[in-house]
Formats: sequence, C-alpha cells, structure tokens
Amino acid sequence: MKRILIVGLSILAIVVGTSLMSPAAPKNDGRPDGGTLGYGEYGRPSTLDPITSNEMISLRITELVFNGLVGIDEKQQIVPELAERWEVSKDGRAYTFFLRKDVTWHPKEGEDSKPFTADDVVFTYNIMMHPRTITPLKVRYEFIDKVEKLNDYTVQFTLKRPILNALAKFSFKVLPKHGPSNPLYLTREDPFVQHPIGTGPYILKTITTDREIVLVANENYFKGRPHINKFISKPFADQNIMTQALMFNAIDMVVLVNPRDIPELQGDKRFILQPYNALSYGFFGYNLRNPLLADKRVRKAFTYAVNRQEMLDSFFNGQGTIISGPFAPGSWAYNLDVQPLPFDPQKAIALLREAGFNPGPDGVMQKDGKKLTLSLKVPIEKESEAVKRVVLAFQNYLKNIGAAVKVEFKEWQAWKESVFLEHDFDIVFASWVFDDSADISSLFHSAEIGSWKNNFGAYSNPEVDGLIVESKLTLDHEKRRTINRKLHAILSDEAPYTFLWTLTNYSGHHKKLRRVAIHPYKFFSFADEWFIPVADQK
Amino acid sequence: MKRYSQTTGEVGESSDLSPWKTADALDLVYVGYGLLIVVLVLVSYVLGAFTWLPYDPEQIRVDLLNAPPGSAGHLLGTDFLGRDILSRLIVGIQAYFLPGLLAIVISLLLGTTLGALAGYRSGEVETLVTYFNNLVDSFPRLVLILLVIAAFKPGIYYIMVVVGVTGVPAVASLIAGKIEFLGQKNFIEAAHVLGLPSRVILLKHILWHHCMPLLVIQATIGMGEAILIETSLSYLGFGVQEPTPSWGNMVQAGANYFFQGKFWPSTAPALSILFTILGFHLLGDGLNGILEGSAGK
Amino acid sequence: MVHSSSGPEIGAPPATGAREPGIFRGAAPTFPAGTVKLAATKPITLVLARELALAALLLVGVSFVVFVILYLSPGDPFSVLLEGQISNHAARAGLREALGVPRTWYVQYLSWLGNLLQGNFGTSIRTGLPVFGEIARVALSTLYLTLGSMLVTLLIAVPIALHSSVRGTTALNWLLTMLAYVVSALPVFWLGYVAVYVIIHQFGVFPLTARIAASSERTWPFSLLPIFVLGIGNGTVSEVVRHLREEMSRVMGEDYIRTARAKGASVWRHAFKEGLLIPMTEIIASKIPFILGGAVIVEQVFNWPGMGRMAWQAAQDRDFPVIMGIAMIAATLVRLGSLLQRVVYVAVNPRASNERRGAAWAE
Amino acid sequence: MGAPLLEIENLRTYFHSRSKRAFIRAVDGVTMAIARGKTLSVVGESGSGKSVTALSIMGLLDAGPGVISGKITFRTDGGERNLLHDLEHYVTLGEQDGRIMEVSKDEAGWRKQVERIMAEVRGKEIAMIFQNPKSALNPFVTVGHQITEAIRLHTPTKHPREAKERSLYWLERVKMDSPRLRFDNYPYGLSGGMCQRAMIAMALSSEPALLIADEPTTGLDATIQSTIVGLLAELKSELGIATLLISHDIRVVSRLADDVAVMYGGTVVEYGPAPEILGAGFGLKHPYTAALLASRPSVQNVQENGGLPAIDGEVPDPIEVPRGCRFYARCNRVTDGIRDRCERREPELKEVTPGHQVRCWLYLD
Repeated sequence: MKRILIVGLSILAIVVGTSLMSPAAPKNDGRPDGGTLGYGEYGRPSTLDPITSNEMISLRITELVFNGLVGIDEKQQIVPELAERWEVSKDGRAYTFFLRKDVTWHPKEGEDSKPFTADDVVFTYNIMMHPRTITPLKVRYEFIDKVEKLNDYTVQFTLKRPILNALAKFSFKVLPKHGPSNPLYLTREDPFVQHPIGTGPYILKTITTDREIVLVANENYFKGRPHINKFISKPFADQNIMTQALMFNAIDMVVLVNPRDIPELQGDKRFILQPYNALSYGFFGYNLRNPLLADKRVRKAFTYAVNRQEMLDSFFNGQGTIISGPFAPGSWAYNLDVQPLPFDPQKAIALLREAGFNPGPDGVMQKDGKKLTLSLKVPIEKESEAVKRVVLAFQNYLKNIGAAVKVEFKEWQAWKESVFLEHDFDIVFASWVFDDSADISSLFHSAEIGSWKNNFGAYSNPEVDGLIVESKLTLDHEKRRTINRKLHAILSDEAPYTFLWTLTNYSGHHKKLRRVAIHPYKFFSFADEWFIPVADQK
Repeated sequence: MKRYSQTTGEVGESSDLSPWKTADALDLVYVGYGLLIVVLVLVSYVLGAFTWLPYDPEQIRVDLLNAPPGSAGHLLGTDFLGRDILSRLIVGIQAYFLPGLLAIVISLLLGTTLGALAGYRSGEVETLVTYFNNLVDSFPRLVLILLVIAAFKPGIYYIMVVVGVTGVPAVASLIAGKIEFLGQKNFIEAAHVLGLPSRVILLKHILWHHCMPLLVIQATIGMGEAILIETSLSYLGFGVQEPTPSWGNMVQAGANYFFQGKFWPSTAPALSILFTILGFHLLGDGLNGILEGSAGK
Repeated sequence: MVHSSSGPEIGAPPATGAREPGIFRGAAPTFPAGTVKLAATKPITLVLARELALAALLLVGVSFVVFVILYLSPGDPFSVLLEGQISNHAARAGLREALGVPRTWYVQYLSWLGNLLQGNFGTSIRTGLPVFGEIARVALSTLYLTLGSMLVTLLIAVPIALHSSVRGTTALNWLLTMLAYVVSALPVFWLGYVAVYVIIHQFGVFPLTARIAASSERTWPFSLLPIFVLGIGNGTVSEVVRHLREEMSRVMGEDYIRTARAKGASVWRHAFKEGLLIPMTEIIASKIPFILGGAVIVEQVFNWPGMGRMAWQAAQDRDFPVIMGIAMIAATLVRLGSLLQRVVYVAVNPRASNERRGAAWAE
Repeated sequence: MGAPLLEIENLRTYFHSRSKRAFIRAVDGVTMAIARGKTLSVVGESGSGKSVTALSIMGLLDAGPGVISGKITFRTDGGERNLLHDLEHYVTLGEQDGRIMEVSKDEAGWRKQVERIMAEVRGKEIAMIFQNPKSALNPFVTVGHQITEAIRLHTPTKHPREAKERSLYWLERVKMDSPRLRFDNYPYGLSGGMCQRAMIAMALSSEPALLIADEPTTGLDATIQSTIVGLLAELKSELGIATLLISHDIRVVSRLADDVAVMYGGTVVEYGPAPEILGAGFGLKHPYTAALLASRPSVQNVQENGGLPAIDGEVPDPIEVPRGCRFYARCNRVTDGIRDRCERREPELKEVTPGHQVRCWLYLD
C-alpha cells in the first residue's frame, strides 16, 4: 500500500512554554564521524524543496536539508530548532520566536554561506502563501493572520484566533531568502526546487545522471556536524531488485521494506528491521451516493464479512494492528474501548437480509430486483501484489455473503480523477497518512463533500459535523479527547469505511549503522545522530 | 552421411511429388510441433471458455500461498493468492485469444492491401506505402504503446490495435516483395496474356496461391508477439489486470517471489510462453522451409 | 528453417535483384526500385542528402502521429504541454495568461512543432524541468545499453548464421539455432531476474548499474549484465540468425563467388560485403526499435538510468511532454540507425554510389 | 606428343531432385582427354552436361551428390595426380540392375578432400572463365583488384605495385582499351565484352597449364562474341595454352578447336579431330552430330536444304535416361536392322578411323 493521501493538519504536541537549551555546536559525543550511507527509494522524487514537493521521497530529502523553527523529537515533544526559544502572548494569538544567531545557510556554488535571519522566516511564509505557489501546505497556515520581523533575530506570528497546538505548526521548513530565483512565489520551473539549499545537517551536493541524490555532511551544522559523511538516495524501479541490492550490499538501507521481503530480512543477522509507525491506516471506503451503500447495515455487513486478521497474518506476516475507527492507533484520540467488529459471515448475511436483500438465482443478493453488485476501484501499482491480495481477498469474502464486487485497476491519475472528481465508484481501497491523528474533519465533515475534497464518500451526519467543529474549536485538551472518543464510536458504528489496519512500516538497514532512530513519518529527523563505527566505514 | 535415393523411376512417371512428401524431416518435425502447440492453445481456449478446469481459477486460498507443484492436488502449485496455477494458465489463453486475433487481423488486412498496392502498382503508390512503412517502423513499439496508454487508458484492446498497426509493415513488404518476385518470373505478364483481369490475378493467383503460407506464418508470429508484448506490459503494470489471469501478469506476480526461492509461480507461465512462441516460430519456419524450399526444384 | 545448402541443383540461383522473400522482410529502408536506380547515377553525397531529407520527412510524420494521439486523448493535455513550452521568463512576466493557448488543431500542431525544432520539448509536468535536458541526460546511457546489446546479439547470431549457411544443418549449429530461438521467446524481464539470481548466488555479487558495480574491480564485469540480458533476450536473435543465414547462402550461390573459388581465392573475402556486412547493417537497423523497446524493460529490472525508465514513469504520471519527447528522440535514433545503414550500403556498393566514368564508357 | 595434359575417364556427376525424388544424371560416364597446347571443344545442346563436366573438373560442385565416380588425371611438370583422388571413399553407390538408385555421401569429408586436392590447382594450374561475365565478376571489387589478387595468389609476384603492373600488362594483352582507367572500374561500369576480357586477363594472369572456357561467348551480343573469339584465337596461337572450350556454338568451336567431343544426354557420342567431325559430308558421323551440323546456319545448308532443319524432339530427360541409345527417340537414321538394338542397349564408343570414335550402332559391326 504505497500510494498515500496526505491529509495535512496540525501536529499533536505538548505545549512547552519556555525552551530547553539546544546542544553545543560540535558533537563531542565520542562517536566517530565518517562513512557513507546509500539508501534505496522505490521511485524518484519530483521536487526537492519542502514547499512544492508532495510525496514521501522528497519529504525525506527535505528533512535532511532543512530545519523548522521548532522540531519534534522521538517522544513527539516540541523542541527548539532554528528558534532557540519562544513566547506566547496571554491571549494566545501572538507567537514570538527568538532565532539562533549561529545558523548559516548552506553555501551556494562559489559563494560564502549567508547567515540565517528573521527575513528568511518572513520570506518563507510569504512565498508559501502566495496564490501562485502550488503547495499542499497552504491550507495548514490559513490560521495565521500576519508575520512580522521584530529584529534580525526575532520574528512574530499573529494568529487569526487562538488554536490548540499551534506551536507544532511552526515546524514548517524555512527557505533562504536568497534561494529561489523568483522572490514572490515558488513554481516547479524554479531551479531552486531541484537544487535547494537549507540549514539542515546535510547539503545537497549533486544529482547524478542516474538520479542518485548525493548529500554531504554540513560541517557547520548548528547542532554539530552530523556523523555520517555522505547520504546517497538511490532510486529503484523494481522493489524486488531493491531488496536484493540491500542484501548484497549495493545499498545500506531501504526506507520501506516490502512486506513480502520481511521474513527474508528477519532471517538475516546482518540486517536490522526497524519498525516505525506512520500515523496511517488502510480502509475500504464506500460511496454513500449509491443507495445500496447508503444503508448502514449493508456497510456493516461488509465489515463483518471481511476476515481482517487472516489477511493481516497471511499477507503482512501479522505486522500491524486491526483498527475500529477513524483515528490512527497510537494517537491519543483513538478510542480503545471500541472493539473492531469480529469476522462473522452469518451476521453479515443476517444484516443484509435485514436490509431487505435476498439471495438471487445466481447467488448474488438482491433487493427488489436490484442486484448487490459493486465496483471497487484500485490504483495500479507495479509489483503491488500486496494491494492485489487485499482487494482480491476482499472480493472473495464478499462473494461468500452474496455481494458481487467488480475490481477495476486504474492507473494513479485516472484513479484519483474517478474517486475525487467524478465520484464514479462504489468502493475504493486506499489509506490515509496523518501528521495529526486527531483531526479528521476533512474526512467526514459534510462540508468536505465535493470535487477534490477528502470526503469522497459523501458521508454526511449532522451529529458528526457538530462534534468535529466542536473538537476543532475547543482549547481544552481533555474536552477534545472525549469528543474524539465519541466521534470514534459513532463512525465505527456508522462504518462509512471498513477500517482495516495500521501496518507497521519497517525500514531495513545494515547493522553497521548505529543509533538509528526514525521519525514516524518524517523519517530522517534524527539522522545527524546516526553513525558508522570506524571499522565498517571502509 | 547425406542420403539421396531414387524412387525406382521407371520411364514415364516423372510428375512432381507434393512438397510434403519430399520435405526435410526436420521441417516436418517443426511443423508437427507447431501444430501441436496450436492445437493445445485451441483446446485450452475451449476448456477455458466452458470453464472445464481442475479448480476455479479465481478461488483464493489464503492458507495455501505460493504452494509448490503437486501440493494439495494443485498440479502446478498455487500463486500468491493460493489460486490454482494450472487452471489460471488454461484460462490465461482467453486474455490473448481475441485481442491477439484483433492485432493479427489488423496487420494482415492492412498489410496485404498495402503490400499488394505497392507490389502491383509501382510509382507514387509504392512510394507512399514505403513512406508509411518506414513511418510506422520509426516507433519503438513499446514506447508507442506507453504513449497510447498515457493518452487513453491501459486497455488490452488499445494495446493490441497498436501491436496490429506496428505489424503492418512486416506483412506489407513481405507481400510486396513476393509480388515483385513473381513479377520477375513473368508470372503476372503471363496471366495478363491469358487475359485474366488484374483483380483475379492479384487475389486468386498471387495472394491466394503464393502468399497464403506467408500470411499463415505471419499470423502465428503475430500471436506470439501479442503474448510477449502483453507480458512486458504486465511487468510494467499496464497489462491485463487482476483478477483476470494472463500469462503475462502471472509471470509478473510470480516473479515477486523469485528471489525468495519460490521459482515456480513465475516459471510455469514463463515456460508456457516460451513453448508457445517457440511453437509458432517453428511452425512458421517449417512451413517456409517446406513450401519455399520445394519451389523451383 | 535450417536449410541444407544443397539448394536447387541444376541452374544457377536467381540473379541478384529479386530474391524470394523469406519470413524476414527486407532491410530498414525498403526503397522503391525506381529510386534506387536513380541513386545509382548520383554521387554519394547526393544520395546521402536524399536520405537525410527522407529521414527529416519521416520525423515530421512521426511528430504528427504523436500529436494526433495526444490530440484525440480525453481532456486537453496538449494545452498543458504548450503552456509548458512557454519559457519561464515569459511565465514570470505573466505572459502565459495573455498568450493563452491556440485553439485550432493545426495551429496547436504547428506551434508545438516549431518549438520542437528549437529543441524546446516543453517542461515535465512532474518535475517542472525542461524535457529536452532531462532526456538528453539519460539518452546516452540508453544508447550505451542498446548499442552494447546489439553487439552481443551479433556476436551470438553471426557465427551461427555463417556456420549453417555454409555447412548446412549440423548438429552443432542446429543446437545453437534452437538456443537462439528459445532465448528469443522468453519474457526478457524474467530472463533478467534469472540472470540476477544466478549471478547473486554464484558470485555473491549484486550486478546493479555500471557505477555501483564498478566500485570494486572484481565486480565491474557484472555491470555488463543488463547489456547481455538485453542482447540475448530482446527477441530478435532468432530473426537476425535467420536473415544472415538466408543472405549468406544466397550470396554463396552467386556467380562471382564461383569465380572466386575457381581462381582459388578466399570465398569469405569475396562474400563478406554482400553476404555479411550489408545484411548485418540491414537487420540491425531494422531491429533498433525492438531493442529500444526491450530497453524499457531491462532498464526497469536493472535500475538502468535511461529513457525507457523515464518513459514508464511518464506513462504512470501521464507526463505527456516527457513521453512525447521520448517518442520523438527514440524515433530519431531509429532514423539515424537506418541512415547509417544506408551510408554503409552506399559506401560499399559501387552500384549505389557513383561510377560516372564507368557509366560513360559503357560500350 | 606424350601423355595428354588432362584425362577424364568415365566421369559421373549426378544431381538430385527433391521434388521428383530422383537423380538427374547430368554427366553419365564421360571420357575424354586434352593434349598439351591443344584445344578440346565440347559441343552439345544445353543440358547435355558440358558445363557440369567442366565444373566437375574444377571441383566446384558441392550441391547434391555431385561427382560420384570416375577419374580425372592431370599431368603437369609437378607430375601426375588424380583430381578425384580418394573421393570414392566418401561416396557409396547403391546400384540396381546397372542403374544407380541410391547415393549416400559424407559431404563434409568429401568437401574437405576436394578442397585439399584442388587447393593448388584452382586458378594456378587450371583457370576458368565463365559465361555472363558481368555477373561472374565480383561487383563489389574493382576489376584491377580482382586481377591483382589472382597474380599475387599464384605467381611469384607478391608486391602490390609489381602486381598492378603485371595485371595492367595482362589487361593490355587482352586488348582492354585504356587499361589504366579500367583498372579502377567496378564491373558494373563495364560492358559485357570488357568484363569478359577482364575475366580472361584474370584467368591467364596466373599462367595456368589449362584454361577452361565455359561458354565464353554466351550472354554477349553477336559483334562482341566474334571479337572475343578472335581474342581467344590469338591468345591460343601466342601462348599455346591448352584449352577446354565448352560451347553450343559450332562456329565458335570450328574457329578454335583442335579436337571436338560431341556430348548428348550426359555422354560423349562422338569424339575426334575437329576437321573430321565438323567437316562437310555425312561420312562417318554420329546422327546427332550430323543433325547438329545441319542445324548450323551456313551457305551450304541453306543451298542444300533451302532452310535450317531443326532437330525434332528434345533433349532427353536427364532423370529417366532411356536404356537404349540416348538419341534413339530423335534419330532419323535408324534402320530396321538395328532398331531393336538402338532401343534396348546403349552402344559403345567405337573407333571408326584413328582417333575418331562414335557411339552408334550404325558403326558397331
């Protein structure tokens, strides 16, 4: 399930009033510098800047090249990055950041590195919000009213209204004012998007003819020089080959190991599989515009009919958790009291009959002459036999309860159009990736029905709408938690989706890599701490 | 040791034997094998059409993934969803039959027409046909198909139309060459002298009598190409889509487990492709050897 | 297919000129006889000029076909493409809106073609980079791959063909021919997997692309694996064998070869040009498209950074500027191939090039 | 004048027709000899096996069974050798009441052996010129180069420049106009006549002991034919090189030949000195020869028969060779006395006058 839909909203975090001081400039942690890390990516990044890019491969690169005002550590805590501390006004509308004075931008070709100042922050915000700039980020920052530079190292953001966890949103990556050739807005034609410069631990050096992206250690990184000398991102066009490349030392790391290869790597002592739990889950989404599916009982029947555990075990080696509701597990909003519906075909059939369906001559259920035949649209993914397995198994399960599902594979673009634009589907198979597991407004709020909106299933329920708005407005964390638990319960019962599971992602790397910590979805956030023992640096 | 013998040729009977009587043994073997394959294909097409199969090719068995041959009564084992490979191989023919036929029909019809035009009327017409041939030949077939896929959508029929069109030049220049050759043998003139109208000469004498074998051969080869193309596209993810089985998407899906030592799921369909295409080629060569070989002896 | 060389016994084989077409159809440029005759009295430069003109004409045709396909496709991707061709500068000046996109199809086509001629293939929808540069970057490695594999194909096919053309069917060349047929009938990507698997488990080396494998001397030969796989598995070996064999045996029956033997000269020396050189260039030129097609697959398998992989990526993202660009470039390569073939043909064949003196003196 | 240069004894060269699954008895027991410095001319209709005989001598037939039996003795200063030496080992014949019904042949071995024998003969000792000179010359190589090649292969002259001089000499010798220009021409630039001259130059340039001219005038237009014949005549007198001249054209033969062998249906039916055989009158002649001469256009013929009598019937099918006299079917001089024998048994070659043999029942008692 590699294709993902990123839903951008705010990040959960505990508010830290005053900041902890950041570590000293040189990393004198006694760990050796040096060595090269080549990691395999399936596919190639489109653009390499944090603003116009929109897929995970670029996201991982930008994590190495750029910094935000604040960062988020392993424990989901807000920590200082470019801003060494900050103040929040009483009314919670003014956020003032005091920037580090020791930060410099990566040097441009044949230039000295320029210092990082408040201008860059202002510039970044403006360029991000410029109408001509095409970026998924915009929506996330509409809550900001204005930004102003108080002095070279102080910048103040004014919010339209106080919101919860605003601080986390200031983790957006900051661009250099002197970076993009166009001072107003950023388009993909701008050379900067292919050769960005930032403040991060690694400097983008070259992109080789075969699209290998070479990043070298930033000697004067303000958190101290990263240990590993070189990161090389190697694009692969064939996942099987990529795994073999890892196993035969052509690369040192695979950021996302294909589930089918996990046993092989587990068996091999030379490699370490590192689980990292992206806030994401897979689901079958129903199009409630179809009267047959508008009936909640039908949707629940389907959910009963599907043996999720069996699929998880035999297709993903049981690497994951079955879920019951709209929030990603591991999120504080997830309601553990709501149990996933069990696998129970009898109950499913019973529900269908209750909904007025009866087996037709051909074994397909029908209701007053209307057959229960549905189209399931799936994006084509080369080698994605995991997807094939799930959808075909799903088709099989539903066949057993007398529902005929027509599986249609469409290539990515066409699929997106038919789902988000034409809404021409009955069931889709997809997965959400969150950076905030607590906000599902764009998924189930009735206002989000329409072209290119995320509520593609046209699920509409006044109660849910109300709760969503409420949870958005409240500033009280506990209150918000209870609201979300309620939402969870309702949606799990209403079953606008058949919620499947959160898969545990595994990155595989050679054991010579040490102290590898991985950020749930930004991945390389802590890469400057990674190191390779001198012996293995070769 | 090469052996030449004379059938007790008593004075009087010196009529030509049929080429089949005098053909190289090897050629006969090829044709035999080719025909065998053709028959097998047809049989499995029928089997598939009536779903007379050992198992339901779409019946998933989650507890029996990538099973080796012979396990649990699956003669060729099962695939990544525990589906019976043999049954899927048989049904897989369906994926090629009509599409392949479409491709063949297109290339043969267009090809013979253009070829006949070029070979029969020289001058501008011939030049035009030549231009067309070279034009089509300028496209790497797979690239053209990718273009079409991007422009429209990955449908096997779209693809096969492209395959058919890209197959035209081969047929065309074949026919044209043949006609030219016959022309050199003062064949056509002779017919003219006998007062036969051009149409008759073209259709009956040239196309029917002399080009039939060539066309048959081209047809078989065309089918082979259809299969290979679909396989390549399946690898790229644009071939026949699941759950419909095609040999191509079977090889592709199976290959995902190749490096884990599970060879069979991809090898079985790969070998079917191999033997089938080999059969088609040898059939072509055999026929060629026998019919062309006997010509002029 | 494997004919013993005991051909038609009495009576010399048909003179050059019309020859019985076998399964294989004639070389890349199958020119009307008339035009060839015409060429005979032209100096070589003129012939080449003519070829060039023809190639150009064909490329225009290609561009038109590409255009039509795109024009007929749902949505209006072509406008996107044209916008992409407007330079950044113009775009920044906000010209894009002012300019708009021409409506009628021929205006669209012409403006696109015009831009093509200036090397402006538009910008990739996906990366926003100018297409031409993108393709130029990878075209070379594709060329490397395809040329290499052609060489491999020839190295395999030529010996087989020569041997069986002279000796007729022997157990050895029969076996080899069959082998050639078998590999030609295998799905090339599967062949690739098998090759990788074998190499990995026999030598414990991972044959990736040149650079990576080349990092250690011991392994650099494995970087050639993709070339071999494509060379063997591009599905043309059998046809190359067949064509070369037929041509060589035909030439072996020519009068002048008999003369050569009668005067005790080396048959090979005399048969080389017409029997091997010309057919070789012919078949290779006409097979370039196939090999380029195979490259698409092999590049996927072996992670070879080439046009094929780019084409696939583009098809995935409906990145029209890129795939159209690739189609154009690929077609150009094909045309270049057959142009080269013509050059060789004209160069070695006195009939095709000029012999004014001779012609004039003819009694 | 000692033993002849070349002696052919009972040569048999068969081909095989796949579609008829039968043998084509192209040459079926031919015996003849060429004396030093003399010209033996083989005449006969096309298909009578003349050319095949020549090719058999040169070992240029490797299609089908080819040469299957016989002996060709070639005597040079180097001594005497059999050009078919040991070849019988590679061929086994299956006979059936005196007719060969099956031939099995180890072609590879046979071919090797032939090459072994002929290696130092072809082009060096025996040179050959062919009909249709235009197609017989390599169209991809300049005329000059083709001659030089022969010289450097077979004569002590190895150095390119000397070789070139030498070949220019030969080009002049064969009266090629402006040889230096022609030297760099490709055959297709030259006329048929020029090509034939070039061929002759090429053949003679290696100074062979024997020249085989296979229908040297066929495929040339009449005027050029005579000039070529003239050339050959000159060269003959100047060089005194032994020649095997194969032609169906009596006029050519009568101008060049010392001896004549008349071939019919794969055998020699008459053999002897040119004057006797080609001379006027119907004295001791094979009916076929007589007919052949009669069909030759000449004042005499026209006067005597007021036209050109053609030979009725056609050349016998080389596949179903009649058991009796091969000419029987067309013979106009069969007498009741011999008819029976003519039909059943094939006559022997019998010497009718010294050095003049005829194969006909008329003279066999």
